[in-house]
Amino acid sequence: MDPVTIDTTKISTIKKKPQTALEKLEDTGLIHTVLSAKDRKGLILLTTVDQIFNWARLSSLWPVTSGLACCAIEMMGVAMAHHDIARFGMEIFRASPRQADLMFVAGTVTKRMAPRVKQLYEMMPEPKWVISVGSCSNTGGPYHESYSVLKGVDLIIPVDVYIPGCPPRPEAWLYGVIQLREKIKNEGYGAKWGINK
Amino acid sequence: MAWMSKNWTMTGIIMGLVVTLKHVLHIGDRPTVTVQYPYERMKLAPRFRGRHAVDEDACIGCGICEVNCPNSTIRIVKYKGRWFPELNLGMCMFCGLCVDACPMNAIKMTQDYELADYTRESVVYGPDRLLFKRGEKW
Amino acid sequence: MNPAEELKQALPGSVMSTGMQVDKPLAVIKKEELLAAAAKVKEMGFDHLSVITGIDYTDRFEVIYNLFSYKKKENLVLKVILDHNNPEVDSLTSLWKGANWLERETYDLVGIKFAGHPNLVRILLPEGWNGHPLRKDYDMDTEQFVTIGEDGEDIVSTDGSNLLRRK
Amino acid sequence: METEELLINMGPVHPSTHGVLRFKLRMDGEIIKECTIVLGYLHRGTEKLAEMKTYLQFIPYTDRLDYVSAMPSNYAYVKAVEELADIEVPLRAEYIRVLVMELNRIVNHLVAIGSLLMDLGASTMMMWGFREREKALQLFEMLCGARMTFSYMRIGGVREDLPDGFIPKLKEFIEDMEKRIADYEQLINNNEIFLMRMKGIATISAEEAINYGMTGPTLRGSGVNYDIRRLEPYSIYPDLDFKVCVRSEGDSYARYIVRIDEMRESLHILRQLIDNMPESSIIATQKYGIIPMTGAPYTAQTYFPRIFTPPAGEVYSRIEAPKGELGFYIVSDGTTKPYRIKIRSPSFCNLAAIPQLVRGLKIPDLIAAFGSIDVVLGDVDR
Amino acid sequence: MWTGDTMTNAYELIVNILTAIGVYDQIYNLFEIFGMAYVLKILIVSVLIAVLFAFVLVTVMFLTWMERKVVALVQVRYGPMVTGPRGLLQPVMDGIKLIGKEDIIPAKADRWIFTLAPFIVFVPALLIFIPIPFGNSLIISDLRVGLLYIIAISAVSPIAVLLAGWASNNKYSLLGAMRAVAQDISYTIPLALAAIAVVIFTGSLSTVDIVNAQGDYWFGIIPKWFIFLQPIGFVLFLIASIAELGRIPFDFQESESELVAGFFTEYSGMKFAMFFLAEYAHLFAVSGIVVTLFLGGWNGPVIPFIPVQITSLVYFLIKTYAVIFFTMWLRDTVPRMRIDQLLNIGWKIMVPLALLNLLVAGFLVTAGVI
Repeated sequence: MDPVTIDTTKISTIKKKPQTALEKLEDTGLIHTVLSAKDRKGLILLTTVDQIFNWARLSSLWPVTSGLACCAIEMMGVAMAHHDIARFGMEIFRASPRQADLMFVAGTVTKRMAPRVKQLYEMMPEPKWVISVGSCSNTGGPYHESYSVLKGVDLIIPVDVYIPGCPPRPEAWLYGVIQLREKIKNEGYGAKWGINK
Repeated sequence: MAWMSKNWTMTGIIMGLVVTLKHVLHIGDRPTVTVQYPYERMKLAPRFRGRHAVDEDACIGCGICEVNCPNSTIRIVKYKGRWFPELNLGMCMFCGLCVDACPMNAIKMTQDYELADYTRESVVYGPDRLLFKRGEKW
Repeated sequence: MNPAEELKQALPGSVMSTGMQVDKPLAVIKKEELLAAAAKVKEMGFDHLSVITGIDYTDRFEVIYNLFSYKKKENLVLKVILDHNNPEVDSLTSLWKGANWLERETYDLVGIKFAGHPNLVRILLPEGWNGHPLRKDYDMDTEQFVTIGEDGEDIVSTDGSNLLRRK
Repeated sequence: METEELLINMGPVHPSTHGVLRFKLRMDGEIIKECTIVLGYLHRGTEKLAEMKTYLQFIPYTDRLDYVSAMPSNYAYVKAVEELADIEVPLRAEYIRVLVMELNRIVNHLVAIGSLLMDLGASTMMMWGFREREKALQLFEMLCGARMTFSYMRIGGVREDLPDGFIPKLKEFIEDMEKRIADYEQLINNNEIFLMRMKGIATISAEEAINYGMTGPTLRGSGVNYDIRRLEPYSIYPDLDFKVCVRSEGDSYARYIVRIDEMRESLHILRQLIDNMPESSIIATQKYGIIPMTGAPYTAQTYFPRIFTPPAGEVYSRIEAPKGELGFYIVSDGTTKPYRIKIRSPSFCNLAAIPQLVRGLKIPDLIAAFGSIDVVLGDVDR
Repeated sequence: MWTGDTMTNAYELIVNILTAIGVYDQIYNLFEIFGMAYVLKILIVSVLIAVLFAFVLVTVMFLTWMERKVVALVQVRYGPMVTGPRGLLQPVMDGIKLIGKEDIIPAKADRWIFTLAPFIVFVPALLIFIPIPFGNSLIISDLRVGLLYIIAISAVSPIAVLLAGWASNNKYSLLGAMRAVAQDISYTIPLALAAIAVVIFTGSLSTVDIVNAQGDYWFGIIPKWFIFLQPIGFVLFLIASIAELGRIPFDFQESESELVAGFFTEYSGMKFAMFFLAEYAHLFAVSGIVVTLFLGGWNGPVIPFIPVQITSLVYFLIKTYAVIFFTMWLRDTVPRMRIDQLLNIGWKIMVPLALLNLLVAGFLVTAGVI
């Protein structure tokens, strides 16, 4: 019935645990910025500030507590013991958007909710990032034919990382977070404010 | 004054403190359960429904998966002169109906879940990223 | 004797017909007599109003009440047939408090009016939404957007320029 | 003393509204004088979408109604269609269905209790609850490949048979769960602060609860001995031995205790199912199935009815979901797509009683009462 | 000899050390030439205060890390791991990030008060450390009214909280601030009463005197800590100080699931960080006071060949961290109370009990039992 064997070990390559001090430092996110800052054009004065600030930012992304639908339950799952988003310093879910850096748009954005999501995003202080989680907020997903669902949250706010899945399993979620960390590493200090792009 | 009749010896709280302390010290089969994701992974079940893969030889481009998909995630597109499905994973709900419907058993679901990407367009998986050859290790 | 027959015997004038809906007794009630029939049914012991369903049959509307009795462990289905032009029926909120939201939902999505309802406003969609989605003639092509007004209430319009991001 | 009223708007984005719900509170100081609930921030139009999908394509959508307990939603829909088309389901399929539903009931109650305690400020309980939930989800993943949105039931049976090694893992889970429930009880059941917050708060009498159409643990907490599994038995529940958990107080604490007891009962049911699991096919073939390819194994995939047309008719079928009575009203006009599907969701009807429950209480009580009702917004707004 | 018992504060300790090395006289003469000997004293004290504040800030950062790790331990997970070894750099990163955040002042907020409030919270949180004896002679200033000073200074923070809640022009903030003030006021009374019971035994408000009074042993084994003389006082003081700190089970001012983030809902960036730091500085200070009053302060068995300043500091820190661990452990175990229940307990149980405790203490001392 099923003659095709798909070798899954090749897909999910397990990242080696850092051994040497250099690897450990790179793992935290500092070294990479030091190396890559040279290639980037930008204000020279800001580059050292860049490294420190980017490292700080990617190390302490505090998400805002805003679950919308199904994915919100998996968001709890990510924060809970088995997956423990706290390892990345992200367990401080701030209920007030004023103190948050990151918004997970976790679930269906309905027409009625859309202006609220936008308002929530606007309330967050710069620099801020958005991860769109799950099919519903990526494109409307299962409900994209519906009369009351917005077809993708990127129609109203800029999205940095899209995580497919319905809902994505917590590891996929963490992979998305790691992708965002990679993105922040390579940003300029003022990238979010339009200077030093 | 109902609160006056309550138990003020606080045995309930002390019991609670004891059970949390048991967890702190890992007494009696209460280990730390965290799987440190980038370095360790949970064992995935063989039936896990992740990203799709299409058997290049078996797929006949009939479009039955396209018809059976509940939310029109699948589109049949031309690739290398033949017709193959293209999947918008940003829209897919990973229900597995396309796998059930395929008359040739050509469409499968792999255990790949690391799909996050930076743009909306890059989560649309065309045949170039979906196809595999039978017998070939993926 | 099943409860639908019983109801017909008690109120012969208001029950149009009786029958079975799969395994549940069904009584079709005249729409003017619904409140009286429902009061009688509640007296008979049907204390749990399970669900109110409104259906658009393009030529008529039907409202279906599924009831259950905790005492007798019996089911009963009441059905009212309404005119398509002006669907209106008496509200059952005076008998069951739970009917309040169920009727509001039916009003919101199917557009059936309930006379005597204390607060018949939309419940799931914002006030001002154009059309009732579960009607067969609902226009699915016109996108409607919601924005927040000064006082925090929703404003519905077909113009999404305030909301959508300029590309 | 004359005081000015304070209008407070809680939600739609608020940490303790379990999603997107909005309370409009008219307050006198910290006392709630009137609570108005605004719904619809998650209204996704599932009932309209159902009219555009075939009977089979709608199954994944039922997962997303009550996303904490998707299996009962799956089952309620499938059961309604089976009643409509008069399909007889093989015994093994029924056993597997009940098994996954009871497992899902445990998961649901873990989430309910966890988020209730989280709202009260004790995050530890939630962590522990989700630890066990994760183990149950691994079982689900073994079975159907997904963690939350299973789309596992099929009309006439289930999608796949139990995999190898499922039963031993399930047994392990049951053993583990017994111990963990004891831990939860030790942590919180007698905690004085918890009792102060929960006992005598948001009390509702049996008559009122029935009048509001409340069902599930919320109704049983008020002393009504009512469980559809017992009163209108469906599937294989008549053959199973279980107790309906009832408390008479009708307050938040009673509703919490009913949930804890129900988890124990579910474990008891799971044990019976494991012991009596019969051998047979897992999907009905007598009416709507197609002839399998020669030599192909006997799975849902080969017996998949691609075009399924039930006879014209109407049916209302309901089950005891973890949150209460979950019903599907299906109108078929004899085509491949349903004419109308109405979902009677337990959360929607239970939530309607909140304004009555919290009048005269304080904001913290509102949170405790709301948590003890256990509402999922996907189920409320549909 | 610079390890003598004659020194009462850290300034004298420094002077003694410098004298012992033999450089103090030269430095003193240098300043004496310009007739500015007092500048030297100011200089030394300023350095000491700077060292103290630096120590407090580092401790506070460590405490945020510790809090997250203790929660993780209870909840069978790891907590911060990626940033630095075992996540130790996490608080530093949080701090740097918060400095770099946009500072939002809401349009309808009262600009000046909104900006001022975090400072009014933050400064007393540091000032409170002035009379806390970290070790034998490791104290900035041994005020004769030390205890009164501590209680007075800690009573400033409710004002700032109220300012913050009012200036934010947000209903959640206002409710949170009101709750915080009501709570602080009603728990300062049992707190002060429980502390006064200790003062009755020592006859002095000076923290150093209180610690010295606990230096002896009964029967040579049991230390003469006031926890054994004042068990009820200790429990009252601990509960009241947790309530003053506003930690679970008494965290109404913040109560995330009710009031979003309480009185600092509208604060972002560095101002928010100040509230955050002040909270943990307070935690450290209050734990220190609990140790000073009831757990024998820096007293402990004398170890030969190690200067008593160092051993006493170690004893003090061990005891303080034990108290801090207890508050964290309690936080992870119990749910939150309700504000009216809290006030009920405060006024109807804690205050009468504290008064009774005071009466008993007074009777014991007057009767000469102890």
